[in-house]
Amino acid sequence: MKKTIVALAVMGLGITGAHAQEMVVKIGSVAPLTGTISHLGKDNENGARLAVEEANAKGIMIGGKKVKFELIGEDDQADPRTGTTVAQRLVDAGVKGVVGHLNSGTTIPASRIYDQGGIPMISPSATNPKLTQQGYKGVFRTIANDVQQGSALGKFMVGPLGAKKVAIIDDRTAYGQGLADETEKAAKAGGAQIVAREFTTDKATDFNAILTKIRATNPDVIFFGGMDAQGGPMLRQLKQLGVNAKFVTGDGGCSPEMIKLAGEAISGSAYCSMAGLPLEKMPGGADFRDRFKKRFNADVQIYSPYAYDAASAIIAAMQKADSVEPAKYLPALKASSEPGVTGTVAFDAKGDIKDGAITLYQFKDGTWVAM
Amino acid sequence: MQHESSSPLLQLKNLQIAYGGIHAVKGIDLELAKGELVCLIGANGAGKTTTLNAIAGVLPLQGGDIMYNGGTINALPAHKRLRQGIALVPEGRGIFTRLTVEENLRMGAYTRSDSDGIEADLEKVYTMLPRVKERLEQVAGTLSGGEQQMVAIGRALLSRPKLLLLDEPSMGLAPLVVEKIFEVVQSVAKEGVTILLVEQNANLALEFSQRGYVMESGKITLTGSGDDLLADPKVRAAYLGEAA
Amino acid sequence: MNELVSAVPWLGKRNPMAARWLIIILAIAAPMVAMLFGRSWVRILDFALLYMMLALGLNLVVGFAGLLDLGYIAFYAVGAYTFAFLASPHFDVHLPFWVVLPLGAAFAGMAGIMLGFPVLRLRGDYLAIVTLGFGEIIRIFMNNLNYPINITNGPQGINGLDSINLFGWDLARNLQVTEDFSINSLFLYYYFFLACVVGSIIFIQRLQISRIGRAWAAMRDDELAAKAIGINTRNLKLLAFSMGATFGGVAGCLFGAFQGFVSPESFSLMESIAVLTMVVFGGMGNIAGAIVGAFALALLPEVLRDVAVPLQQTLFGHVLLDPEVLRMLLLSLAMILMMLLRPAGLIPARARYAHPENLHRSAAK
Amino acid sequence: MITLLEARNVGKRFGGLQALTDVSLTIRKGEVYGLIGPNGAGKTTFFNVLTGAYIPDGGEFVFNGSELPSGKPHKIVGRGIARTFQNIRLFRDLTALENVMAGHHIRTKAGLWGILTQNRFTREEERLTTERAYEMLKYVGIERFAQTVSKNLSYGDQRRLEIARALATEPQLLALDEPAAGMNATETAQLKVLIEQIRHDGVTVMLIEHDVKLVMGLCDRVAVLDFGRKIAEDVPAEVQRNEAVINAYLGGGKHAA
Amino acid sequence: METLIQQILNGLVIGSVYALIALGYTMVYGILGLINFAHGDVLMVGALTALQTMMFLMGVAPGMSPIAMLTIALMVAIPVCMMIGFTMERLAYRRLRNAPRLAPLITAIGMSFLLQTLAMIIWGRNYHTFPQLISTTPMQPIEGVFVTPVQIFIIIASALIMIGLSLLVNKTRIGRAMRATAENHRVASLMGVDTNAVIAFTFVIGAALAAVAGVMFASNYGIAHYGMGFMPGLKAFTAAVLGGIGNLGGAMLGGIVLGLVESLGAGYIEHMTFGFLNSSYQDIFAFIILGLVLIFKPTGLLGERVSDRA
Repeated sequence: MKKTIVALAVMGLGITGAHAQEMVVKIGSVAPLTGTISHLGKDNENGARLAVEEANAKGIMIGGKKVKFELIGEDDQADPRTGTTVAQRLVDAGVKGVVGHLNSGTTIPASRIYDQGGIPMISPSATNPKLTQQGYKGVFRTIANDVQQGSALGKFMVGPLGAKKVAIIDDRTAYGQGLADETEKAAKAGGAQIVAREFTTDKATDFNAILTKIRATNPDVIFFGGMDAQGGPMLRQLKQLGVNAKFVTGDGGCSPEMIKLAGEAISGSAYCSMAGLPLEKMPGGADFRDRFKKRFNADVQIYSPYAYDAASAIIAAMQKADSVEPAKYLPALKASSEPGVTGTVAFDAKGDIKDGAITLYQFKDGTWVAM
Repeated sequence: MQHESSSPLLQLKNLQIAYGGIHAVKGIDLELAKGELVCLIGANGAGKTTTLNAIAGVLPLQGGDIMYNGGTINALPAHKRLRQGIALVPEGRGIFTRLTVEENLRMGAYTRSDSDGIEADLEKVYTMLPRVKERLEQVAGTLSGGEQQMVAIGRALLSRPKLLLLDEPSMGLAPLVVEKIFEVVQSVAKEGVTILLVEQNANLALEFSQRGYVMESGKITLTGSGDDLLADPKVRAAYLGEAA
Repeated sequence: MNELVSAVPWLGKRNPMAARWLIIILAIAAPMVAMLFGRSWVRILDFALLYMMLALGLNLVVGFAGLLDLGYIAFYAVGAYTFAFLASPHFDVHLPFWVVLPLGAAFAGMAGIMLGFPVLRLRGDYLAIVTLGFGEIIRIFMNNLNYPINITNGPQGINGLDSINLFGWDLARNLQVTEDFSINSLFLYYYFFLACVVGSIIFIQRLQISRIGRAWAAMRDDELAAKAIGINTRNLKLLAFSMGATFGGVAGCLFGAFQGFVSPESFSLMESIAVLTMVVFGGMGNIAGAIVGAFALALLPEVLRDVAVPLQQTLFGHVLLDPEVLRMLLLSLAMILMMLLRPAGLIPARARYAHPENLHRSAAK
Repeated sequence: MITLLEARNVGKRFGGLQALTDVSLTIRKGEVYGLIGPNGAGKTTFFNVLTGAYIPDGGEFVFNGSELPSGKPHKIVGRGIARTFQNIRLFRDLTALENVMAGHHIRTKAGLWGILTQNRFTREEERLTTERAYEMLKYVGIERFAQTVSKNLSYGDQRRLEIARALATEPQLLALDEPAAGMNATETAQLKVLIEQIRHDGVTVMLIEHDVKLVMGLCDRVAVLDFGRKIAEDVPAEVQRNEAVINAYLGGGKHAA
Repeated sequence: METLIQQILNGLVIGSVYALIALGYTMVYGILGLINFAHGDVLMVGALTALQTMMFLMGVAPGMSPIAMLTIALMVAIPVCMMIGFTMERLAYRRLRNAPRLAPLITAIGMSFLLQTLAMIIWGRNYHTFPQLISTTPMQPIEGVFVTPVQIFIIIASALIMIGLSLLVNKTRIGRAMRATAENHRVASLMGVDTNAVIAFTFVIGAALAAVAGVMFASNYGIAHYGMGFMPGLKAFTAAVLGGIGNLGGAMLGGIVLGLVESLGAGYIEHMTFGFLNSSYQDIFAFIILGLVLIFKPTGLLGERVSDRA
């Protein structure tokens, strides 16, 4: 009986035979692998996986031992409760660091578990400012938060786009609403008038009613805080309603998927933002895209470079501290200042990325082009 | 009990039916020759309706046999029995209240595909039931009880039945209307349709029928010609108990 | 308890006493066994206990009173949000747990009556669909009541909820027994939740074997006949709704305190249906069914996570169906097949509505 | 004789069908009162109106000297009128004993708090309820099936159980809707004994029955309904001789109209 | 003014889709008294099957005309959905016809999730772009009011289908049999109607309508997804109840009314409630209407008597 339990436990924890001369270090990756944004979740996991595999290929030595990093992927279903459960699983599994989660809504409750377990976590995509305001020592993110991104977006709309009248839509998710609120603030501060504030959901497909209402206010720019699955159809409906306002969205819509779903309706007056520098402007950016494509036979969606940078930052901190123990390498992580795919990865006192650069993209020739 | 006609059209042998825990029919034998008009009378709850429903195939048997046209039809589903010529006008008429009168009638011809024949039969029913013809487009639920009964009978006729089972056509109807309906029944019988009539209104049923069976508590207790039964005081007792 | 005892396979009928002890020992030892597999399993057990409370409450509405409620999770939400309002930095109110818990229960109970009143006349599937709508309406309000006045903090949810504090004893902290032996907080929560579940079972069983339980059963079996023996079906339906809701509210409070964070995402239609499946799967109308159903279906996805992936990898070389898909597949098949093949559920125990010992006494006379 | 129930000009209409027209009748304390009539005459409708399942369009019921509330079944049971159904309606998943105990519901008082705490009052009341229910099963002769789930009882026993359940509401008037339907001769005879016993024990009985023999042998007085109207009300012997009644039952024949 | 007209038009389009789905609900409910929860998901299967077919056609015959392609896609999607409808009825619902009422309802919920999960396995979780074979380039019949050909197509097609369906139900032999069975199974079988076959037929027709609705829905929005059917399904059920369940005209009316209420509600609720409520409450209109109708006028707008079976 006992043997079976142990056997099951081994199976459950997914321990694979580790060689004696090698030290296996587990790194967790959590994102929704099921549900409506699973394509983004998988993208995140792939980003982290690429970093881990490349580190393994390099043959890193820590504390005199050769280290084999192992990525443990978990699915949080974008559900807060499941998020805490899988967080606990990762802590149990003895991961030394975590890349995740994707959504702010799951990351915030999960961060408490990692904090209790003493394990550092870096979210590549959770942008809610509250995440890093909880006072946990080991919580970081490699992406600009909503305040940073929203203010950049707001400034961009009133500045380069010259918006006087702005309409704002959000999808009533923690992400969409948070970003929309910050963007609204910044746009207002920049002197634009918010002519409409409308709402939809992350499951909706018909936006005609709110778009018609917005059309009546005749905005120069429409901002959507939400994901590509809604943003694409929304663009189509805007076109069908004869709305010619510029369309701006955040990182959630800054994906190839968005372009695919919007079809012909996407035009040169569609813009999106992403934290960090654009891939092609990075020395290793285009290279990353190729490596990613080669390894996973998939296009980079949105956050995989951030996940890659997050995983790399953990590994780099371990190297610097010459220890895989969280308590030992955490100071190194806090102090890290490494060039990453998305820019220099360095954190401020709270754990937010320092000088989180925001790059704005415009749709051109079938793809997002950095401006 | 013996009749001149060669083989009976319908024969019930030791028929037993139980449903909802009630042993409603406890082994009855009954015979109908082609072209006969026979009534089955008895007080409420005696098992008459149950018997008719079993013949039509909407209630399963507990035991015994139903022989029709020389073969056993115990296992045949209701819609197939209709195709063989057994039509039931159910108790409470079973009119489709949301369909028009004409649609109700046409439902009777559901199994038929000879549209000329159907039209001809429709005309025949119209002549037989002139009141119905005036209301073809009306939703049947708006008809009076008597009219509904007429429609129910007309509907059954449209299946061109060989055996027509009538369940209490007089129920809840005023005497004048009842008389009209019985005239219709008689004219149907004259066309050669074999009829088994279940009635509570014993006197009336017996007056019209050639023979009758009296049912009491799931059993047949008396049988005989219509006139004999009319005169038999036991019939009255079956209804109202032994007169003090 | 008796139902649960007789549900124990093999032992239940032959030696009820042994079965009873087996259940008690299992209930106490469960987190320790779970610990062998990792702390996350203890956490899963904690959630399983919360689901048991939900299933018990829903069973009271669906199984006892025969009212199909597809919006049950709304009461869970009311409980959780009550806790969030009254014990978190959100309004900067920090009432003690013992004050918030009854309030959460009471608000949920009131919400139950609010739902109950308008739907009294509806039955069967109409009732189901209106309650489903009610659940969605509550969720949508939770999601949007941050404007014009911020009440629920909208989709961001409310963070930093106080933990459960039993008269100065904080369950969120490990209990330091001696210098080097401490009991993990997850265990503390487990035993506290276990106590709540046991309390609920006792309460519900007492309700079941009472004039009220009998009246519910009567109403469920034949509403017209129930009226004909003088049962005030309107009041009893309202009572069923509000009692069921109360359990949901208590579970919600515990959930909020345990999780420390509430947001509308946790109260989706899918959750309502998951709880309903637990009740159906275990066996509608009996306590053991609700317990076993909740336990089985709360653990199922986690077990799948561990078993399905390696199993598929060894069998097919790669993962064909990921655990979440498998879970959905099994849940939906469970609902369909259970209804077709075993409508009485996994534990088709007949619920008791009378004390047999009273009968022996009167029969002896 | 004291009047127990008086129906005054009760009328009920369903859409186009006038089910009851100005029905007035009087039931005296302690008698067995029969209500007969052909199918569709309105007997069951009368029961439903009396027991609050339907609200009458006109008229009223006076019970024990005061008017009955209409359309409030539980209040009417509370006032002391209990009924059974033409097609038995038991609580099928409950045992015989539990069925009868449920019938006692309206005479018990335990509240939520009492049930939760299982205080002395509640436990005592529960014990009494069990005891009374068992007595009631004994009374109708099916105590050996106390623990049998009611849907598994035989037909005759189900009928008896339904009567026991109705009696558990402690009625002054027991309204039986075709209690003998589907019973064989022996069962019917036993039923007759039971109804006589019930009357003997002080409960007034109102009876709808198709088995006319049973009605004639059992009832003190009989009312006959036809087309929703009362056409006769008298002692059985007189009713049997009544021309209108004979016509209603046997039909007027071809020339009666 | 053009905003109001535009909102009415938006409402008409979405309402027509609701109406089409509602017809399926109402037919099945009328005949069986069953809320076929999975009906919305049959719509989803229809859309995704059509998508699959179009993808295939684009691969093998790239030059094919859009209309031909759409027609073939429909010709594939309709039978697939019919098969699903038939199978559901045959394997699950038929066996539960005499079960307590909760059983078929729970089964139907299970069916809905089963279909979604199977679709998730077959087609993945991502949103798919649905080829918009009918033009979506907007036209301006009135200055400031935009309408696309596909929207006009949807309105006209649902009207035509509605007419066709009422002809089927009101003028044909099988239609009569359906109505007769809906009213009384037993008597219908006495007329020689094989009621089982008629019920199966009703399911199959409902499923075919769902397939058409799915293709229209996907064509209009240009996307398809395994979860796309559930919400419209629920709303369409509301529409059916609103119009009076069991009544075809009612379903159509209910669908349009619901579409209008949603569209106008989202457009004007902010003004009506002085800014207290806003378009984030768009999704609750359907449920509130449903609750109000069931409570105050359970027969619906054009309602017939609601079945009393408990």
